[in-house]
Amino acid sequence: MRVKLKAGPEERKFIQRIEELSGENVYACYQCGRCSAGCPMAPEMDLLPNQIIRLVQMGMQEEVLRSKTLFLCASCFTCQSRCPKGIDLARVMEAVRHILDPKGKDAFGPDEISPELARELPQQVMVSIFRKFAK
Amino acid sequence: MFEPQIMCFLCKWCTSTAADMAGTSRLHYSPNNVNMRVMCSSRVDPQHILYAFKEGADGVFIGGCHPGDCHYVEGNYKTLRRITLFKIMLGDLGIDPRRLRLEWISAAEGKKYAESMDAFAEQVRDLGPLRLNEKALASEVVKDE
Amino acid sequence: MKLHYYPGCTLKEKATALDISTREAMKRLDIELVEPEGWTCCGAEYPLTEEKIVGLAAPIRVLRQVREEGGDVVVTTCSFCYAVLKRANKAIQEDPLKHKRINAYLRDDIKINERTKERTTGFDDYNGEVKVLHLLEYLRDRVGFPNVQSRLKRDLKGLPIAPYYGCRLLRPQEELGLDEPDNPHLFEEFLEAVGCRAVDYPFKQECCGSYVSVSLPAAATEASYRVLRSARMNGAKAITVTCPLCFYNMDHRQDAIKETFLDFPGLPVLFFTQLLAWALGVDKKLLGLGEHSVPADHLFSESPTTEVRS
Amino acid sequence: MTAKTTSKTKDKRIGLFVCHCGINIASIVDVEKVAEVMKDYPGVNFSTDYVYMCSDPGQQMIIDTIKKKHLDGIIVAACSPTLHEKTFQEAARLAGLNPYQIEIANIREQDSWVHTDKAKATKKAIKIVKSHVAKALQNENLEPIKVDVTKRALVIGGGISGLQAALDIADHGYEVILVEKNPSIGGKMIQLSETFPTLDCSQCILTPKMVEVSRHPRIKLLTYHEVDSVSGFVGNFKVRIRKKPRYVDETLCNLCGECEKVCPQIVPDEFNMGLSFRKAIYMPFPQAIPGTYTLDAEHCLGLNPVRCGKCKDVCQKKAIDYDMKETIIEEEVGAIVVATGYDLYTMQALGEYGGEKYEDVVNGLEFERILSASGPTGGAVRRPSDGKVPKSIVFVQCSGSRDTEKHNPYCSKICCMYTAKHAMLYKHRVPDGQATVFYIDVRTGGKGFDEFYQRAVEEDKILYIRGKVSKIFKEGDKLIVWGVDTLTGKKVEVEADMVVLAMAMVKADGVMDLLRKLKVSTDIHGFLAEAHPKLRPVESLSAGFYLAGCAHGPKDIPEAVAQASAAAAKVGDLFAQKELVHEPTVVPVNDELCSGCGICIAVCPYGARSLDPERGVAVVNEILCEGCGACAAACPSGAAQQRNQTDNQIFSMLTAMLRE
Repeated sequence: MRVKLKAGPEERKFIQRIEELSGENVYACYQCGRCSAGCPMAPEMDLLPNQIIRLVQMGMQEEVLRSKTLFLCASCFTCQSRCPKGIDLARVMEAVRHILDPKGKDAFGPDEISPELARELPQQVMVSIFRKFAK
Repeated sequence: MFEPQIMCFLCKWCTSTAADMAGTSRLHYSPNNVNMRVMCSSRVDPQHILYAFKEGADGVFIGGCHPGDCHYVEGNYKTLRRITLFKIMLGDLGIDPRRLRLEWISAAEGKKYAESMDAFAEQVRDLGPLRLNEKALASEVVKDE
Repeated sequence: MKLHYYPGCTLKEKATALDISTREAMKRLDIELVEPEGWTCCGAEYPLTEEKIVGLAAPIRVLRQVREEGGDVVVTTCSFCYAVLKRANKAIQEDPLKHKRINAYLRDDIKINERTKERTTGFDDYNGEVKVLHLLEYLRDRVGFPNVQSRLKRDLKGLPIAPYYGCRLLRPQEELGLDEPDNPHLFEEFLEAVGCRAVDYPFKQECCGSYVSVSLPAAATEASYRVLRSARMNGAKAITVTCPLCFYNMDHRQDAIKETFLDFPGLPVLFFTQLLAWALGVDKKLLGLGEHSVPADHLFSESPTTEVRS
Repeated sequence: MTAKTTSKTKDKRIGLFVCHCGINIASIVDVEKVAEVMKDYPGVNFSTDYVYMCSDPGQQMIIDTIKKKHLDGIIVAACSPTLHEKTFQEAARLAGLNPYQIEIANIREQDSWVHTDKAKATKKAIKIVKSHVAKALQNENLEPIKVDVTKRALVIGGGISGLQAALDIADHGYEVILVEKNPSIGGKMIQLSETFPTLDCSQCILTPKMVEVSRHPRIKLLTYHEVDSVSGFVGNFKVRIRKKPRYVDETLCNLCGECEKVCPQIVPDEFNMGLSFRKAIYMPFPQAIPGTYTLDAEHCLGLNPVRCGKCKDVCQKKAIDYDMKETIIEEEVGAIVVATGYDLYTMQALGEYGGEKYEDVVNGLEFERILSASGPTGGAVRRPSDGKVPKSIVFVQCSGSRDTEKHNPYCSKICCMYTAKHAMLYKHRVPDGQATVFYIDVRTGGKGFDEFYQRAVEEDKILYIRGKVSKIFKEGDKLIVWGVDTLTGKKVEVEADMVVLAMAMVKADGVMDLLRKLKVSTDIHGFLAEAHPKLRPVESLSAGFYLAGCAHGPKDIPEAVAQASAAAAKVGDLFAQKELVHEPTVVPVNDELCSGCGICIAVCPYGARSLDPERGVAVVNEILCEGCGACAAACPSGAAQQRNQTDNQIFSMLTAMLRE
C-alpha cells in the first residue's frame, strides 16, 4: 500500500501538540535507532520506539495513535540516557498517550486487576500503571 | 508628518555590504537615514551615539555581523555588551532607549537591511522628535566628558 | 542525630522489610529517622508532559513539610520515590512557571499551629530548599563509607552480591546525578563497604519490566529473568535492589520466571539495607526476611561465614 | 569635546567629483545641484560633476585637476567604495596625491538606488558628501607599514601533514625546522595498515617521505623536541624549543639492539596501541626516523647505574648517557605551520560499550595494528584476549561521533571509509568470517570512495545494518551486541568474537597547552580555527600561522596532504615578499594621554597591544593590529585613535550630516 504523505494543518497541529506536551524537538531525531536497540520492551512492540518518532515526524497520527507500543513503554529512560540527540522518548510516548482519546484497547483498567493480585502488588506499581496506562 | 533623522553606524564587512546589496537589488526604503561606515561595530563608542543625538539625530542604528561571524573574531560581542549597558544609561539620561537599535545584518541580508531601515524609521516616527530638553541633556553629558 | 526520612507507601505495606531494615541499620549508625508529618504518596511517576504538572503537587508538599519541620535533607530508599522527589525538587528550582503554578496550588493548604491548634493558610513558597538524597548517596556523602566500615559488627567475608540499579536511580542522569547511567559505581562501593564483593555483570542498569509486569506479565518476566540470569552467571549469590517494585518483579514473581525459563535455578533477592543492617549487627529477626518468596535466610547465618565481633 | 578642525587642516584644498553613473545616480539625485551646493562648502576648492567618473576620461580629469588645483584631498561621490576605491586611489597616486587622502561618498547603492523621492535623495547625497569633506579635511598622509620577513618556517608535528608541509616549503627553497614531540616522525599514518580506497600499504608510501625529510638539506629535523614558547609576530617569530633528553646519542647509536635485549623493564608499546610490549629503551618501530634508540626515562629503573645500568654496560658505542639534560634551543622563523594531528576519543566514555572493560572491544587504530603486517600479530587477525581468530566481528560506526548530547556532535568523516576497509581486510584474511557493520549513514564523498564501499558490500558480502548499537556486553567468551535494523524495524542481537569501535577523532591529547602558547584560536572542540571557512581555509586568524591536517578537523590522508601543500604554498606567498606590507589605518597610542589602564589590551583580539612597563603606557605592534577600532572605542582617555578615523573625524562627520 502506498501511503500518501501530507503536511497539512492537521498534521502540523499534531506534531506541534506532541512537541508542546513533551517539550522535545521530534525533528532532532536522525533515526539512528539506538532507542530501539536498547529498549527492554521492544520485543513486544508493534512499532519500535524509533518508528514512533519517525511517524510523528511524518505527521502520521493514526498509525502512532493505534500502536501498542504506547502501552508498553516502561519509562525506564534507557533510550533517553543513550540518545545521541538527547531526546527523551518517554516524554514523547507520554505526550502521545495524553492526546489519545479514547485510550483504546491497549490501555489498562482497574477491572483488569483481580482482587488476589491487588493484595499482592506493591502500592507503587498500581499508582504507576494507572498514571501511565489508565483507560 | 514628522520625518526623523536616523544615523546609522554600519560595519564594513557585513551591514554596510548589506546596504550596498539593498541598492544593487533596487529595494526601496524611506530616506531618513545617513550612514557612516566603520571597520567594526565595536568601533562605535557610546560618545559617538550621544554626539549624534546632540547633533540632531532622532534615532541611532548600529549594524554588525551576526554573532560568531565577526571579521575581528569577537567585536560584535563587545558591541552587544556595550550597547546593552548603554541602553540602560540612555534611559537614565531621559532618552528613550528605543531610539537606539542594534541589529545583526549579514552581507547577504540586503532585504533585512531595507526592512530594518523602514521599521526603525517607523518606530522613531512614532516616538516623535527627540525633545529639546533631551537634546540639552545629551549635550550636557557630552560636555562633561 | 535526626534525619528526615521519606519511606513512601510501599514500604508501609508490601515492602516493610526495606523499612524495618533501614530503621534498624540507621539506629546502629546513631541516626534517628523522622518521617515528615502527614506525608502522602509521592505519585510514583514524575509527570512527563507539561500538562500534567499537577502531579508535582504531592512530592512538593512532602518536601515543603520537611522544610517546615526544619529539615534540609530528606532521604529515601525506594527508587521510585527518590526519582519523583528529586526531579520535582529540581523542576521547582529551575522552572519558574512550575514554581509559580505548584506554589499556587499549595498555598491554600491548612496549617495547624502546634500550640494553639489554630488553623490558618498561607505557606511561604517552596523553592527547592530541601536536598533529596538516596540513602546510598547519604551513606557515601554524609556518613562516609569508611565510617560505615568502622562500625561493622559482622564480617560478610566477601559474599558475592550483584548490585542492581534498575532505572530510576540512574536515569535521567541530568536530573538525578546519582551516578553515570552506563558506568555506575555507587552501589558497588556500598557493597564493598559492608564487606561483600560486588559482582560485575552487564545487566545492572537494565529495566526489570517495572509496572508493565501488571499489564503484560510475560514481558516483565523476561526482563527480570535476563537480569537475574546475568547476575547468577557472573557468580552472584544474591542480587540486591533498592526498589520495592524491582523486588516484587524479581522475588515475588520468581516462580513465574522459573516456570517460563526452565534453565533458571533461582537467585535470592535482597534489599540493600538488609545487608547493611546485618553487617552492622542487627538481629536477623529484624531484617524482614519473612517477606521473601525466594528464601534468603541462608545468606544470614551466624556461622561459619559470619561472626559477631565484640 | 568638540569637533573642530585644526588650523592646519583649514588650509586643505579639497576637490569634489560627483559621478552621474549614466542615469544610475543622475536620474534620482540632482548631481549638478550637489556639485553646485558644495562649491561654497568650507574647505572645498573645486567641485564638478561628470557622467562616468570611473571611465578613462573621468579618471584623467581627476588626475589633471589634482595637479592643476594643487588639491590635498578629493571626494568622489559615486558608487560603493568596494567597487572603485582602489581605482581612484590609483588615479590619485598617479597625480602625486597620497592614496589615503581619497574619500568615496556612496550615493548610488546607499542613495539613488534605494530611494524614489528626488528632492530627498538629493538632500541625502549632499549630507553624505559633506560628511566626507569633514573627514577629508582631517585625513593624514599614510604609508603602508613595512617589516622584514625571516624566511625560515617552523612546522610543528611530524605526521603526514607536517612532513608534506615541511617538504614543500623546503622545495620552495626555504629552510624549515620540523619539530616532533615523539622519538620518531611518522605520526598516526605510520601506524595504519592499508589505506582506502586503493589499499596501498601505508608504511610503504610514507617511509620514503620520512627518509626524504631526514635527508633534505634545508630541513632541520628535531624529533623528541617540543615547542616551549613563541613570541614575536608574523615574519619575525622567536621560538624556544625544548630538547627532551633521549639519553642515547643518536649520532653514535648503531642500532645493534644489545641495550634492548638486556633492559628488564617491559612497557606497553605505543606504536602497537598497547597490544604488545616494548622495553624501556626502545626504537618505536623498525623504520623509525631518526634511526636511534630512545630511553624512556619514565619507565627506566632510574637512570642510575647503581640500580640497573645494564644498557649502558652493553653499549659498545658508548652512546648511552644517563646524565643528558633537557636543553632549550632558540630559533627565528617567519611562519609557523601547525600540524599537531589528532587522537581518538576515549572508549572509557562509552560505558554502554564496556568502557575499555572488554579486551576484545578495540578502537579503529588498534584494529589497524592488528591488520598491519608490522603489527603484534604480523597481520593475522587475532583477538587480543586469547589470540583466537575471530569468526564474527561487529564494527560500530559513529562511536562517540554525531552525538550532540554526551560526546562529539560532529561527524568524524573518515570512519565510514576505514570501517569499510577494516571489514574488507578482515574478510580477505578470514574468508569464512562474518563482518557486520552498524551504521547510521554511510558517507563516501571522495574520489573512488563509494565504489570502494560498494565493493565491500557486493564482493566481500559485508552485512551493513542501519542502526546504532545501544549496548555491548560479554557473555562467556562472546560479546553480545544489541542493535537495531531500522530498515526492517527489527531489534537485532549479534554474537561477536570481537568488536571494532570507529571512535570519534578528537583534538590531540594535551595540544591545548601548546595552542595557548602559540595564541592560535580553536573551535569549541579544540580543532584549529581557520581565518575564513571558505576563502582562507589553511590560515589561522593569527597572522603567520598556517594549519595542516587533522589538527584543523577530521580529514583523510589525501585531504591532509592537500591542506599541507596549500599551507606550504601560503608560507611561500609570505616568503616571496621582500617585506610585509600592512594597512596603516591602525590604532596607535598617544603617550601623553594614555594612563596605562590596560583596557585596550584586554579588548584587542590580536594581542597587538601591551603595556610598556617602564613608561606605564600601552604600546601597539602595528603589524599585528588589524584596525578594528574596538580599543579606540574602549579607551577612556582618547589616547587610542584610529588613523584616518579618529574620534574627531567621526564627530565632524556626524555634525556635517546631522546638523540642519
